[in-house]
Amino acid sequence: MTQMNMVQAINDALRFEMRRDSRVVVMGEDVGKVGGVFRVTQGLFDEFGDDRVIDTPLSEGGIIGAAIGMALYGLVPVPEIQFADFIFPAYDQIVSELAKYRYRSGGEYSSKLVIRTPVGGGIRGGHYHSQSPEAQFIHVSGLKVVCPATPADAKGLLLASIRDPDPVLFFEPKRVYRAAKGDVPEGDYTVPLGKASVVKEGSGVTIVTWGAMLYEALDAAQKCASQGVDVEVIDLRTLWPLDIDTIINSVKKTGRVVIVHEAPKSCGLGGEIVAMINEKAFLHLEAPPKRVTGFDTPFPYTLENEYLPLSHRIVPAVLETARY
Amino acid sequence: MTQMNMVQAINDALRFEMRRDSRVVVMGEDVGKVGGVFRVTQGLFDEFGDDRVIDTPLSEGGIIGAAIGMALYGLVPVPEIQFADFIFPAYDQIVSELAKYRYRSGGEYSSKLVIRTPVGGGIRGGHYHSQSPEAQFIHVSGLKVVCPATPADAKGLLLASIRDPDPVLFFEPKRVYRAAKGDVPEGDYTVPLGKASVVKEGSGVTIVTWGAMLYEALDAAQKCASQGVDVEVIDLRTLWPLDIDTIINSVKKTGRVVIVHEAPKSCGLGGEIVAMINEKAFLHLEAPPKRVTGFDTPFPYTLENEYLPLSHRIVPAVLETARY
Amino acid sequence: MSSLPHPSAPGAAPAEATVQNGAGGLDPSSLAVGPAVARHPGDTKADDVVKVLRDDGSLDPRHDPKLSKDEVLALYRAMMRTRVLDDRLVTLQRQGRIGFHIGSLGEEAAILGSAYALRAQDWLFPCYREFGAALWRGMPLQRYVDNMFGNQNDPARGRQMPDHYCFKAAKVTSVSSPIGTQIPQAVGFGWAAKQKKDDLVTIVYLGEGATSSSEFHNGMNFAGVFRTPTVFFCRNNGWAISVPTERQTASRTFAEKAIAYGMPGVRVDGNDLFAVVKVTRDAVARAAKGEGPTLIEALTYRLSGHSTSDDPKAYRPDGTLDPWRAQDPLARLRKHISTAYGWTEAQDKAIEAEIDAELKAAIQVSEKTPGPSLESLFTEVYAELPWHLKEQQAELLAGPRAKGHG
Amino acid sequence: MSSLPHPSAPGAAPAEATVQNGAGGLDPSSLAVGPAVARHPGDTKADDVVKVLRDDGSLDPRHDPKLSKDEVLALYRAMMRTRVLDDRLVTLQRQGRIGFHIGSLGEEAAILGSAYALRAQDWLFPCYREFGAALWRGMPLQRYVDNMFGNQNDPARGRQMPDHYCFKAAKVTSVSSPIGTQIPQAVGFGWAAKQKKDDLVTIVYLGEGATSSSEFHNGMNFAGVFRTPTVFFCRNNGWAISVPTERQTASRTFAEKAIAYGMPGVRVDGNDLFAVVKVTRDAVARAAKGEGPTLIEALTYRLSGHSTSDDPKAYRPDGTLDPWRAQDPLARLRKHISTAYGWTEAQDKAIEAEIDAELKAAIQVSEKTPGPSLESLFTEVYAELPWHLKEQQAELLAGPRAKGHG
Ligand SMILES: Cc1ncc(C[n+]2csc(CCOP(=O)(O)OP(=O)(O)O)c2C)c(N)n1
Ligand SMILES: Cc1ncc(C[n+]2csc(CCOP(=O)(O)OP(=O)(O)O)c2C)c(N)n1
Ligand SMILES: [Mg+2]
Ligand SMILES: [Mg+2]
Repeated sequence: MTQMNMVQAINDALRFEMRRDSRVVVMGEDVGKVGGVFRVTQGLFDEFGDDRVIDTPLSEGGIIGAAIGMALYGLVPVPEIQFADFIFPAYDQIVSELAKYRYRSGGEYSSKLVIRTPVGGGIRGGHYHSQSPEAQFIHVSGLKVVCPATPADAKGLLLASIRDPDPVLFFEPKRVYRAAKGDVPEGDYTVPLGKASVVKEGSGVTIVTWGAMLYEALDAAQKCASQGVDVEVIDLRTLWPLDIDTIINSVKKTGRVVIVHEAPKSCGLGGEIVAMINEKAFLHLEAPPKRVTGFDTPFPYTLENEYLPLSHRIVPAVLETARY
Repeated sequence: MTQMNMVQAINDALRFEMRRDSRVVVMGEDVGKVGGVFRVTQGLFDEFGDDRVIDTPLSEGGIIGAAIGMALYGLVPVPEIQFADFIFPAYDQIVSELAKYRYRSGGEYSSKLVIRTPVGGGIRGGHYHSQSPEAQFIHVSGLKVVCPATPADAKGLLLASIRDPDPVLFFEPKRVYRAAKGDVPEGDYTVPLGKASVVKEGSGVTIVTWGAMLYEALDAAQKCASQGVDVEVIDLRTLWPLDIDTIINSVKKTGRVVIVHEAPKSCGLGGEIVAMINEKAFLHLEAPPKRVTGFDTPFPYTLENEYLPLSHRIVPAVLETARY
Repeated sequence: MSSLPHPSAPGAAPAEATVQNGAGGLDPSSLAVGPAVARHPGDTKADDVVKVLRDDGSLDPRHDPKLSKDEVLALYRAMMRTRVLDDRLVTLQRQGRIGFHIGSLGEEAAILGSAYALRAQDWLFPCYREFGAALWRGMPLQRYVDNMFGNQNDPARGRQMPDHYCFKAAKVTSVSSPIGTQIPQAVGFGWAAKQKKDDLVTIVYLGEGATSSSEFHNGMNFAGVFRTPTVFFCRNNGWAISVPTERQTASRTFAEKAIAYGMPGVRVDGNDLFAVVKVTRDAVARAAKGEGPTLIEALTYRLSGHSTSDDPKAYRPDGTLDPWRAQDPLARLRKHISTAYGWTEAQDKAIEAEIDAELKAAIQVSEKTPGPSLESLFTEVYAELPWHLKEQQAELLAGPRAKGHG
Repeated sequence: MSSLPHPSAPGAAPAEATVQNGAGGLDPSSLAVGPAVARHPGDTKADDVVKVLRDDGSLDPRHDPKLSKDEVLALYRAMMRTRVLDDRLVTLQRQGRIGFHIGSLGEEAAILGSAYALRAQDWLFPCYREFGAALWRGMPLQRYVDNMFGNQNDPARGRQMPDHYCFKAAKVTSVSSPIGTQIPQAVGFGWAAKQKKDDLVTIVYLGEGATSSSEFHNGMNFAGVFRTPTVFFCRNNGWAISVPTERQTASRTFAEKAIAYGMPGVRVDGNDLFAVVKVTRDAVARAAKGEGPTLIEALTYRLSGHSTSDDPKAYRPDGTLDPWRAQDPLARLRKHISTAYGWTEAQDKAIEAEIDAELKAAIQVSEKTPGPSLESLFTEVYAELPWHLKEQQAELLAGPRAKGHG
């Protein structure tokens, strides 16, 4: 175990896997010499060289398109998109090609990538350095979507993602890149995809969240405890396919649920979770499932902390749900 | 009133508005001389010429990017994307630029387009000529999304969309392009955006749907009637911002709801509607809201009619909901 | 400067403008630009277009790839096979027995010549008109016809439209409808091979319409920067559905676009099997030697509609095709082999009969084969079925069938 | 052929390969390709690079745009203003008083010279380093500084990051972070004007990194096909964050990319105010005359880090900047005006003091101005607030405030 922040943990995972598996290749804008604008790939260029840590031209479509081809050849590319907000020039390659290659060829081919990209608010990035586009990928069949909240999970989930046979969108919550610190197992360490983590047990209200908002949920849980509400906090970790059992078991226990995410509310993953809970635990619901999310506006600069579903907005939602 | 199919009604709307408003410009692949691969723009090239009915190079990004610029100048472009499946190369321009231009300039600028595109299954188009990507646009704040089911609505909603100050995605259900026939008012005729239509009143179960699936819902409603279940059928018409009042009023009456859409289930608009109903009519629900949708797979070729949420899949869902 | 028939050839053309004018002579406001390349068979006579097969059926020795008689006749047969299949598949579609076909009428020399120039280890990234190339590389006809019918034997389990095949054993990747997406993929594949010091070249097919797509730019640019072993084979067949080449680009030729990516661009008479073999072979050799990518523009013509869904009469008067019909790649090759090898019409008929027989047999099997299983709707979305697809699969299996489902 | 300093100039270069080789000489396998253009001030000495301002401060008469003394001094002042503001804004960011700045250190001649060449009716589509151009065209400094602070007076209501301004009154559109998106927009705008027979030209700014984006290809291609009145002004400043030009393209120059779109491409010494004015003015005139678009490559250098978030030492040893520092566009212009107009250091100091004063005043106002209202988080997503945003707005207003909210 070593104390690491999330940047270090991801770097450690990449380095470990690149040493273990010569098929793994890192590519993207500024990932080479400078080690990425968040320094997540720092040192990899020096260790693995230009063939495996590749600075590319400024084109996300080119990065993902070429990476799909590399994957068809048999490499395991781990492209970085500098900010999740800049993934959209590659959207066609991801949704039309990457997500469908195995299916449309009847399994004769598959194209396995892990697309790493920093996600979410918290760095005063305004419209284009803050978004959380997970729902736009979950709705597209064929992709897996992961978003760790802790350094250990970041390492474990990234190694699992790289070894998973399916393409993975790996969203890294940049708000806690350096703020989230914790013990990270050394060497080989995986956290299975598709398994949520019950970070705090409780009996009154379930909070379902992920990524940077986990810390806000935990803070809110503490504040609610002092008001007599015992909150259970679930960190999804894998956003798709999600761990429905953990959610449903919790809801069956608490009958009350609040879902917290940064992305805009409408057609976000929160709505889907509400619908699933309706389908699987309708009679257990004692209050309407509530969503505390980003608003249905572009992500703002100055009012960032009013936009984000931070603790101060989670607490009243939990209390209201508890007292419904 | 004239009897028209949907292709004719849309053509009529475009022709009417182009005569009325010289700012309106049609552009896209094959929209000119040949009148579009579905012949929706037929005759417009001859009447309005190459400056207003423009065959473009094969690039959806270029079409929408250029159209945004035209709109900033003051034209009202109505670009066609040949199939909704091919909108993704333009996704970045739509979500990063079109959707945010007014907001990010504090209203100093706005970019108003109506993007017309055929949507949905029913023509044996396989993966790439059948998709229904509305959720991928609804989740993005700043866009309006429309999908008519009848020729009259197609005309009325298209004219309203062109005159609306906001950018609109106008999805045309190609399955009923020629099959849907009906009386269409001549001359100027608008149907307001944001208003659903209660196509059939009923007291037992509410079906919420839109586009080509309206006809399947109506067929299912009839079949359910013979089993003693009185179904109300709501055609959303505008998918975003949607007419929540009409939905909630109906659910308050019936307490039971089935949502039908072609797009994959997960993170689709159906889930959002379920979540909204939970928020606004929780105590009125007498059964869990149900979704009958496309599956979470790419759209298949041969098994198209097993994939689509046709009447035969809607009926059991309605009956089950009624009897819950 | 080339002798391309530009109606109003400009004074200074862009290539000269940027590359050749010294600062002394440069005045941007005087830099007129030529019109886009016209689409006419006469274009293939331009000096910069590689041509081998002369009008009289003889071969120009300068670029002759020196194919043996066996090779020529095998390729002739493959082109015939492509054409006959094309014709019969259109008929099948008209009869409502298959849903769609997109063919290669008039483009057979471009497709077979280029596929022939590959080595066994090379990989082929098709656009959608290259079924002839896939069959040439060994895709079984039965497999292809199963795809046309979308039945349960279709390796893609009837999930894609007709003509969306793949065949890994012959190193043919999966056809996909969205224009251009295969281009950077082919680049990435070759790039990976280069990194692994694996001696292979990828060829990627695209129409001239696809040069307008974002993915053309992305693929070409990455190929140039990383000097990948890629051959970009652009079938300039004059049309992107109803849109003529002048609407795709203002560059004088499509080959010229290579300059923007620091790679050579070559124009070839795409209806001349020998010339196509020659330039493709050279490009493959260049790539294999580590000298990087090449863009080939094959000047050819789409003699049919875009697909069975298209009626070209709406935008292309039939008469305009006559000059191109006179350039029919099969007729031109037939002239050569009848002179060179005494090929007869009777031999043609025999081939046609053979192909009809194999096709008939394949159709008989395909048409009788049931559609894909309901289960298969859900498999291979992921390597393993996740819980939500298991649920949806069970729901479908337990529920009623759609009308017309067997 | 140009005398560009290519270390290993190839035998046949791509331009010749496609345009000039006759069929007789064409052998694709011999078409070697040159390396990408090196980034070195020496490049600006190449024959095909337009240059006016000589090392000794005198002007080469061949391309002299013949600016009056008033014009030159006004432009000098504007360049100084840009530089001083840049410097002070970086300091403000270091002090934590603003969140971010992205400047134009070293690129002032390219930015001011090109903006100056526009006519009043022309429209400017900025990338993000062009605040100097926007100010030149009349954007009030207060407005710009309000944007830097994201306060309630910011016309964009603090919604965007610093340096994401717009100013319709001066025909400056809205800065947006995603690279390249403004390019086809500028094309569409000019195209619309052309359709409406409105005499205006659009200029669009982009970095050389942006030439790799899909939107560059889309914009250039549409501009070529529809001969739109567009000037593509590419600031080749050597870097895209940490990625050098060799990694953006294998083409020998960025200007050369124009060939792929049938438009002229021009290279200019981007640190030479006079040359930049000259080539931009010519390109604007061409466009205005209906002769279509032009791509300008301005060779310049990013003397600062990419932005305040970047530390260039990690990829660019400071010493490598020295040759470029010697080409500092302000120093070069100062040399000219001190010779030609007896400009003195004291005058420099006076300007600097003036700018400091105006900036200080603007900051004082901006910093005191409260942040945007909570209500404004929801307005202008749509022209009118739809029900769901009304609900969300009410919810936010009724709820507790975030920590640190005033
Ligand atoms: C992204 C995308 N846009 C539009 C289409 C519809 N479409 C299919 S083929 C085609 C024309 C292609 O022309 P070209 O590239 O010249 O190839 P050709 O058909 O002539 O071989 C178009 C527009 C598509 N398949 N994909
Ligand atoms: C689509 C997209 N991808 C990545 C980025 C991150 N990014 C911001 S600026 C930049 C480099 C731009 O380089 P260049 O075009 O040369 O402009 P310069 O900064 O040198 O003026 C990058 C990669 C972005 N803003 N948008
Ligand atoms: Mg074509
Ligand atoms: Mg740059």
